[in-house]
Amino acid sequence: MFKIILPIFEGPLDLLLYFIKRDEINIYDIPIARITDEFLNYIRLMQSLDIEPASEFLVMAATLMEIKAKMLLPKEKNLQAEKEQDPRQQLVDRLIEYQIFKEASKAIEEKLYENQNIYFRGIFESDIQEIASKLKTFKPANVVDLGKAYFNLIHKKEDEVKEIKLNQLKIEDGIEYITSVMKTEKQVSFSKICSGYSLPYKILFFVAILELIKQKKIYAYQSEFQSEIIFFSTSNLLN
Amino acid sequence: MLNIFFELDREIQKRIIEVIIFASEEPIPLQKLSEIILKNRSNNKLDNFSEQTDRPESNNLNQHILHLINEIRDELEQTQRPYTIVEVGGGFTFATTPEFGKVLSLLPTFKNKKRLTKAMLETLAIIAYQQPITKPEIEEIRGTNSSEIVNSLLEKNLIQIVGRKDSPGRPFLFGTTNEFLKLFGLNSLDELPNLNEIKSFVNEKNRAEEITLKIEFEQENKIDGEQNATE
Amino acid sequence: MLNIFFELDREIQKRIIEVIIFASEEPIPLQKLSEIILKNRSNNKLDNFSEQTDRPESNNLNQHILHLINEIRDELEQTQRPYTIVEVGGGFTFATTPEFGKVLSLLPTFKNKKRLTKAMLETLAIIAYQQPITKPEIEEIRGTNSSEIVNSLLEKNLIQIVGRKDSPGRPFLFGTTNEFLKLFGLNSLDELPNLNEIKSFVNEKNRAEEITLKIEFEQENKIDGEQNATE
Repeated sequence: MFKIILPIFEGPLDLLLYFIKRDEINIYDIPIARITDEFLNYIRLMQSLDIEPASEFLVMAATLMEIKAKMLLPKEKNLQAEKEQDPRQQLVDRLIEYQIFKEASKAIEEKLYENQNIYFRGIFESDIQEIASKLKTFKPANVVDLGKAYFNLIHKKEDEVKEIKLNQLKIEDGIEYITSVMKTEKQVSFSKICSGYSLPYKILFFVAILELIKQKKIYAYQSEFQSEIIFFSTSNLLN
Repeated sequence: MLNIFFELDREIQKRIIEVIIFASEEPIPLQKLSEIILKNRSNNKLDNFSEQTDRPESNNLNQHILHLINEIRDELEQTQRPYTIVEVGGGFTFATTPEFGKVLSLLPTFKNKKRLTKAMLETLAIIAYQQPITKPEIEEIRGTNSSEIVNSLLEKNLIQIVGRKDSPGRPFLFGTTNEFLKLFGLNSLDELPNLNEIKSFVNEKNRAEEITLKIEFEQENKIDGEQNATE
Repeated sequence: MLNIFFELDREIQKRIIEVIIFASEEPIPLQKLSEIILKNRSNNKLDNFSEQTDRPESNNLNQHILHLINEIRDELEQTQRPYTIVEVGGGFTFATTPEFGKVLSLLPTFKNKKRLTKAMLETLAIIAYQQPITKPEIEEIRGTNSSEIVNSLLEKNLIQIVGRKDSPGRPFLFGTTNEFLKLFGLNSLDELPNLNEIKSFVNEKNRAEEITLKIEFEQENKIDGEQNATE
């Protein structure tokens, strides 16, 4: 069996450099039509795998197509512009700059490798004091940590209402409650079912009622538009 | 590693224990030292060590390591190093000797860098962004009593009382200090990251990795590179 | 403190230098060691040291401290400690000897500590060479969103916020940390691989490729031409 692993692309520039290397393309003379096709194929591939390409890929696709269009302009018209600048120039400059930093990252990785067998002292006096005072989670904080702490707090508050409380409720409990109510009442309104319960329970009961209607265990009846919906138990109707 | 370890010269055994303690980022418990020596897989939480560690060999190993640590301590003392190995927070770590620790306390450089617990950071964040703010309001956001935390922030001089609120009980209003600005390298409160900036730090998913994972499962596709056809 | 220091026994002098280096969380520069010894007030930024440090005594003191450090290194080696004093990140700090560091790197607990992803290395290289630099500028070079990576580099304490840029939106400026220098074994940013050399290397490689491709292209054309001629 063959398993195909695509190299990880750090972005559209990385992908373009990959094509250039793989197809042995001269970076100073990129066959723009061909590489645009390759690029678009890759985006289609991503989409066929249900991966929404990051916006920068789409921006690059647009850029490539723009360059391609410029290159296709009739020669005479293009002659002046060509003297000024090759439409590919800006892209090539970016690719080469990116190449340089990719190469630089290999050079610093080499440094990391040379230094890999050196470890520094792990704990310092101040850490020990903190450990001793049982406050184990001290860490140096920067301004982004501060912002993140605030951000997370704000969002935690919202999430609490949306998720945590609802997660504690089970649909079965709702069904059981509604069924028990319907045993004693021949007919009941939604507001009566919900009276005294908080919003999460109201949602739970609503979902439970939908389920019971689906199972044909209760009927819903509305006398006129926008009036209260009344529920009947099917067993009561039969009796 | 156990067998190899015991085959080593006792001096080398000591050096290995010493270097592990030296480089560990937390005080390292005896049991963990044993595990590292014993099976070289202490990092694997799924492994069940209980079987091995109940075995008498393990106790012997613990004893053996303790002996080695004591010998290292003796060496450090005899060679007059100004530090030794101490046991703190349930593990072993290096620390200055009390004698030379005193020398350090005379030096201005060794004031602790300000460090914050998660709870302190949280509380400080609320105060920084919503100042002036009262303790009840802070507690409303955090959902928990924050008296102790507010006090320790006051002690660290990161917050201060800036007034009283005109509401029942006239609670204190808290705000951040200049010390706070200094600690976070800010010139003014205007420079606090705004929530949109922070969002860009917390919400992103690593798309690149996601993409590779998904593509790895695909059997065939048009783009095949150099390093692809493995097995 | 200077007078007192020189009156001390040389052994004690060494122990004081050793304990300061040992207890310092950041690599401590020679100059700072001198200042601590000299005036015991290095933390006070308002003091102007230039007067003192220009005095010949200060150079002598620096030399003297260097001698002491070398003697401590000898002692550490002779007593077979698995660590020594190294100069990295612009100062002196304790670190494992390569020999015992190698032992540590074989242990799972320590092995993965130094691993960085390709994306992290790439971003780190851009920040290291172009600092101070903003996130949009990093993203311009990488051609892709880099929030996640910048965030994890911040968390690993390899980069830090060094200010805000005076441009619309006042974005953060990022730079590398001492931790970065330590991890990569650099004493200062000057020791980074030379970017100009890397530039010419990349350009030469691209040119060489261009030439090879041209020759191949011409040869193919020639063959095509010959084939056409024979037909």
